[in-house]
Amino acid sequence: QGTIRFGAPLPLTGALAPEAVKQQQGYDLWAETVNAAGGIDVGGKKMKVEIVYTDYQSNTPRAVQAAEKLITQEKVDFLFSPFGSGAAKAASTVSERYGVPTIASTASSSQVYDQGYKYLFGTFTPNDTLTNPLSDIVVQKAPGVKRVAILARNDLFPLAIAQEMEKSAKQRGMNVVVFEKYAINTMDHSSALAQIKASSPHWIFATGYINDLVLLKKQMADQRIEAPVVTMIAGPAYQEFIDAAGPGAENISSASWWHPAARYKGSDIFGTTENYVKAFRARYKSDPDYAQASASVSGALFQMAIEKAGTLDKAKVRDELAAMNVMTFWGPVKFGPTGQITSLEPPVFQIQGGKTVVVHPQPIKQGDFKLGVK
Amino acid sequence: MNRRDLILFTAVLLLGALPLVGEPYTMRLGTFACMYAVMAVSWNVIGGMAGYPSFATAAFFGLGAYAGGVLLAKGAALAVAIAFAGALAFGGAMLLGAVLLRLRGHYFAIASLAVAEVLRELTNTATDLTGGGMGLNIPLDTASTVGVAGEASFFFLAMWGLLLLTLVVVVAVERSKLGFGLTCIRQNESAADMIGVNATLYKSLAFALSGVFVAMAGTLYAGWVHYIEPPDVYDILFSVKPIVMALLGGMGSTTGAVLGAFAFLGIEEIVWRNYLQVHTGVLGFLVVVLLLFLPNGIVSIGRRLKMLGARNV
Amino acid sequence: MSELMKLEAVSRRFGGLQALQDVTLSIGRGEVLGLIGPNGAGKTTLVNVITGVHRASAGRVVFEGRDITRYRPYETARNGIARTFQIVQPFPELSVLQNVAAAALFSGGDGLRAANRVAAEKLEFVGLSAVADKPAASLTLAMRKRLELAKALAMNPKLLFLDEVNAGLNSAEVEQAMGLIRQIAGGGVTIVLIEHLMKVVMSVCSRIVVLQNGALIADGSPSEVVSDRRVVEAYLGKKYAQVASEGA
Amino acid sequence: MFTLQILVNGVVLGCLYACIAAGFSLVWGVLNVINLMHGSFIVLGSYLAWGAYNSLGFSPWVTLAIAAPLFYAAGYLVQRGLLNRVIAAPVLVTLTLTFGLDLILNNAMLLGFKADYRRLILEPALGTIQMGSVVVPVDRLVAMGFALVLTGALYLILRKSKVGRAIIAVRLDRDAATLMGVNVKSTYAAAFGLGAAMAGCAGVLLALIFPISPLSATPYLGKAFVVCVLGGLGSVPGAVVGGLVLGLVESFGAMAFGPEHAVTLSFALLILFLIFRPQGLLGKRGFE
Amino acid sequence: MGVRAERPAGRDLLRVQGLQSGYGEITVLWGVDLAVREGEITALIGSNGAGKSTLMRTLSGLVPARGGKVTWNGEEIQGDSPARVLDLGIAHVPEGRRLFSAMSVEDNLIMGAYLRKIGRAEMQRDLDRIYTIFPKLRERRSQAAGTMSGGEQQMCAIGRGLMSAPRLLMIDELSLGLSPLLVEQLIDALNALNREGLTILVVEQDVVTALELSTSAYVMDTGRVVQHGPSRELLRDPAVRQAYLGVLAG
Ligand SMILES: Nc1ncnc2c1ncn2[C@@H]1O[C@H](COP(=O)(O)OP(=O)(O)OP(=O)(O)O)[C@@H](O)[C@H]1O
Ligand SMILES: Nc1ncnc2c1ncn2[C@@H]1O[C@H](COP(=O)(O)OP(=O)(O)OP(=O)(O)O)[C@@H](O)[C@H]1O
Ligand SMILES: [Mg+2]
Ligand SMILES: [Mg+2]
Repeated sequence: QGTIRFGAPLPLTGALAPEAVKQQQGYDLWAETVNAAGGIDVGGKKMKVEIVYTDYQSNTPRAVQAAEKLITQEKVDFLFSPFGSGAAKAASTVSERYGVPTIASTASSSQVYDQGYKYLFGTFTPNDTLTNPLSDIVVQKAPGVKRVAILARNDLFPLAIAQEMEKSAKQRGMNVVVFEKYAINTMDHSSALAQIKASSPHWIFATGYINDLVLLKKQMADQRIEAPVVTMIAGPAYQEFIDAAGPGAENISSASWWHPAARYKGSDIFGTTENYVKAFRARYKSDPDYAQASASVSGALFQMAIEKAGTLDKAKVRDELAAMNVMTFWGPVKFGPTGQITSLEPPVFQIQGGKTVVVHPQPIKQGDFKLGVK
Repeated sequence: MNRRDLILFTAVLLLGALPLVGEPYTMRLGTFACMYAVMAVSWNVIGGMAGYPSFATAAFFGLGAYAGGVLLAKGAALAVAIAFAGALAFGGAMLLGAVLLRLRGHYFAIASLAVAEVLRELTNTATDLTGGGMGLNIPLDTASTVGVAGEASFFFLAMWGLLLLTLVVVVAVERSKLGFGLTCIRQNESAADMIGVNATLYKSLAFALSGVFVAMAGTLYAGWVHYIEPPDVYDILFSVKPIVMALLGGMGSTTGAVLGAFAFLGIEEIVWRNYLQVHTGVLGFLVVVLLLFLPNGIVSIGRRLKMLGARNV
Repeated sequence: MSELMKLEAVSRRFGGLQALQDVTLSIGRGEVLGLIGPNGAGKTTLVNVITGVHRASAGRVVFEGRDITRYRPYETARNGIARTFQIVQPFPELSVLQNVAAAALFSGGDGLRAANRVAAEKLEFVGLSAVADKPAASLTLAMRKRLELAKALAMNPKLLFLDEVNAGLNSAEVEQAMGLIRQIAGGGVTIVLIEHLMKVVMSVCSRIVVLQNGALIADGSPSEVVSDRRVVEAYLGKKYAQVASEGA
Repeated sequence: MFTLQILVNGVVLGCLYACIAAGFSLVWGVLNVINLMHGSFIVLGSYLAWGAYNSLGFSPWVTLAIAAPLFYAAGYLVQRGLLNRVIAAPVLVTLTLTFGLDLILNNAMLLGFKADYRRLILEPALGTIQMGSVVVPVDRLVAMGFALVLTGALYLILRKSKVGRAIIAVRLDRDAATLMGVNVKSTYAAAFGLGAAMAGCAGVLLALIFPISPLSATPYLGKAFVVCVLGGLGSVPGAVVGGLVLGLVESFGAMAFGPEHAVTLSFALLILFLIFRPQGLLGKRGFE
Repeated sequence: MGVRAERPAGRDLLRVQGLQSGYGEITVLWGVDLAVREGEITALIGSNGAGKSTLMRTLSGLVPARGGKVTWNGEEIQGDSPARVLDLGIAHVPEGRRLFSAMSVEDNLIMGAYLRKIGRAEMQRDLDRIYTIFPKLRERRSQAAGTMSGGEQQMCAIGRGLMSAPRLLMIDELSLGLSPLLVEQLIDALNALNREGLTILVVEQDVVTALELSTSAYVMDTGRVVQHGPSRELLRDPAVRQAYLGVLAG
């Protein structure tokens, strides 16, 4: 009785290494759970799952090479995209060429999907679905907030989301008083912050990866920069951020595509969100964040599609994915015509008392949005 | 044309038959091999012949990738883009060389390194032209015209052709007055000055030659992967690897550079396949071992054996 | 005797140090000029300024009526000015022949084949043919000095600066070297000879100039110069003065 | 007021840069070896501080005293065991060797510490002090102080001590130094050890300020490069001056042209310096 | 003529027996025998490539001996490290000066005293002693040694050798590139030092100078000592005159 091979190119070394760790945790948890349950039911035949990893060294061309290696050399049946929109997009040309169904678990920008590819699917909604609800809450809770300062890492995702934020803010009649980019590997933000401080903003919106945001938060404290609203993406979604930023993180808001506080009753192998979180805790002694969950759900989605198709035939599985309309621990999953998920409503949350508290949407809300960040 | 060059050329020529046998992935490896060979051979002109430790390879590559890439994105023909990138790199290098090459040793090394950094940041911030941090899409649609496997072999053959071109030119330079002059400069620049070598001009030429083909490779590469972003094409490793390859093959020898490139990539691929967690470490280990026990590179193996033989006689 | 080179008030500073001070000098075609002076007087610096290694801080250098003050070394070389280095400067890894061939080629020779022919000649002339194929690094000092000479000659110069070519040679070897110098001069090459071995200077030079602290302090026939009091005090020393007077 | 704040930020940052670069500059200028492991050494120092604080409760100031001899020994051994075999070889060989070694070291750190970011959070936090309208974080001030003391010590060692003079002599002419009775091998090793010790201590200090991760090695290395070219190779005071210049340029540059240009600016500056003043601000000629 | 104090010949300070040495493939010294008597100036002459420098470098431990014996007042020292040899009191002023080019003149001199454990005061005294022998060095004490003229460098090199307070000073190519006046001063200086008890072994190309300076001399050729004896006699020896003086000396 054979196994089903899934290929997963990861940035295990290089700049994105921290992300690779999360992805791998997510995929492994899914694979272990499936195999513990006997495997995937393919037309009545239980087949075990095997995930083949390669390291693409945080380097996009290597990611493409890795994808092709997995498909042609390792003969994987299905593929998980490499991390982020850029690499996912580059690699999608390969999987499309070989007709291998591919799920991107961390690609949000719509340019990835509007290439007219048939075999690419993604679990992240477009970036504006994060910034719009945020803006709505702020407008509603603090009508006085007018001056927005944006500081973005000059890098694909962080920059894209910052630009969305600019749009959302303007649409709601706020004016963006500062919009600065900082270079990758910036080791000091004091000047940018001094400028922001001088513009006395009501809302400070900063994007980047954990290390950037941890450093930023620290230097904000160093310069005693305070504001009614401080939002950071994607740091606060990660437990490391909360640990690293310490008490200074209080009331920092953020948004992401998923949150452990969510309460969905899924028909996937993990079932409810609680179950997933429990399983994750049991395995890794920490709370899952959206990156890990997305990796897990990507596997779960493949599983559902395969079981529905009852075969490993790539085209058939692809059609099942395209037609899919299910509930999962990740939330409702339905892919739009481009392959990007359309059904998801990303939660907005805030760090209160050293914990993340969901403040939106209603069904999974845990507390109210608080103002004032020191 | 000595025996070594003959062997080199026949070997490289034979490589051209790869599309007949290889499937797409082998082709991809082949393309990378040719690309790095171009880089190593080019570097050898400034680094090996003239003795100036240049770290500008990444700068040339990135420049080529973006200069050509932007043109391609705007719909220019591949050939045009490549020619443009080459010309740009050559001109830039001539100008830059005139100033930078007044520096020696480490100072030059760092200056050339900084060039790549500056270019990267400039590319990063020239958002409307290059897409900046968002990367640049190059919808060069060869796949539809020549088909899936066709695309792979197309770019392989293109890169292979570029390697041949590079080799022909570089070997010609080696034999020429220019090559002789560079050797003199490497061994004693002030003495070279004194016998009438126009050091500044010669060095600039060497620098430009070390850039032009790399830039062309950059454009080809951009067209090949359809999507480039600054951190990828200005990657410092593009500067370091060719040097390691040249050292591996044997400093100052064109044959060595090619051998080094192929050997290095072979090792890297094997290590990369077999060690998920520790492949960079293993690679580092191999580099260290090779340097300590084969300091004069692969081409020196033959010589060593000869010497041993001589002793035994 | 027509004038080949003219120095007009040439000066050169190194930071606080005035290495050359208003050196005005005329070098006639075909003469063998001796340039002597205490250590650190500025002899080598003068050569460096003329050949463009250092820029003159002030003054002009005129060669065959052309102002070459701003010429770079390779330009002076191609215009027929050759020099040997006080601290010999071979291309260590190149063979002795290649060393000389390079000189012939880049100083304006036509083609590698021709250059090699010239090189072979010159090696024959300085008597290094035997080691033509050895790497320059393996030569002894005396041989390296002769290699310097061969290189300079291969550029078929009009004006040749010899910076202490005899230093480090024993008397017998100096003998041979002097023979060579005379032959070169005989061939119509103008020579400026920088030397501390007075016996050499006295016997080959038609005229001697003396440099001290960067300034010219004497200029004349050998006999005049060696009997000049200042020269004796600054350079030759009493002992030599005795010997000279005994000799006279 | 605004400019004053920027000025202060720049100066403080500059001292940290100086502390990053001092050891690197020493090894480069003196051994003529570009030690690409320098960045990783610094990161290791940070991990040492992190571990010592969280598991043993040592404050970073105590850890400094441990780090210095520890890293000195490590550097000494690396040099004696590996680099010494190729120290006479061309620049590029030694460079590539350290490149290979760094690959190993960094991979080892990835396995040992995982890639995720850690922070050393002192309890109680050191906080900040307000001077008029200018705010300065205390931890940076302290780090700055230590940085100056460390580089000062290094300077004295090189200038005044026998070892220091021997180190320079060896770098200039090994045979001649041997004739003076200098033991070349151990001198090289000592110099490399000093460099490593500086890196380790820098790491300990920076642990207070920057997130800790194997990935930080590269940016640290980059700064070291720039600083020691600006300041001048092998010149320790040069490292301080270079650091200050870089710190100020980055701070004011970020203000004038926007943060994303700060890096570009510093590298452009580096090229200009190389061309017009290759010996750096305080560098000695002859180190080219 | 040579201004030299006539003193009873001392015992052998350094004795070399059948010394062999070379570089890599090539053998340069094929068994050299010579002795340096305490308190004397001994000269070593011979054509280029004879092996004079190699001999000195072998004695000072820079080049490993491949055979033979070197005894320093009774003790065997072949194969000792340069540091040890220097510590025993043998200083070597190498061919081509080999100064620390980027260091100041004074730092060069101080390096000369590297192995000696002495305080500031004593160091200063020794420096002053050198400066009185070579006043030019005092002027240039802070100039980078590499930028000095050939002659200035030679003075600095000798000064550096003296700074180790040696019992035996070995100088390679004593007068190389020095003006006659300076050579004269240098010779006086060496004689003075010699009167103070310093033993000197000198390689000198100008045979007349060499033989006038020294008490006894050795003639080397292709790695062997071909002749030796009191300098006076060698100076008169027709063979030597023929080989190394040429007609000029006549
Ligand atoms: N690059 C330099 N920087 C500083 N000073 C220099 C430089 N080059 C030469 N000098 C100084 O200029 C003076 C003249 O030096 P130069 O080499 O011309 O003397 P010289 O006449 O050739 O002496 P010698 O006969 O010993 O070779 C010396 O005092 C030397 O120290
Ligand atoms: N480093 C070296 N490597 C190889 N051969 C060498 C080396 N140094 C010297 N030789 C050779 O050894 C022989 C003796 O050289 P050495 O310098 O001892 O002679 P010398 O008597 O000092 O001559 P000179 O009067 O030119 O100084 C020469 O043939 C020389 O080519
Ligand atoms: Mg001179
Ligand atoms: Mg000698």
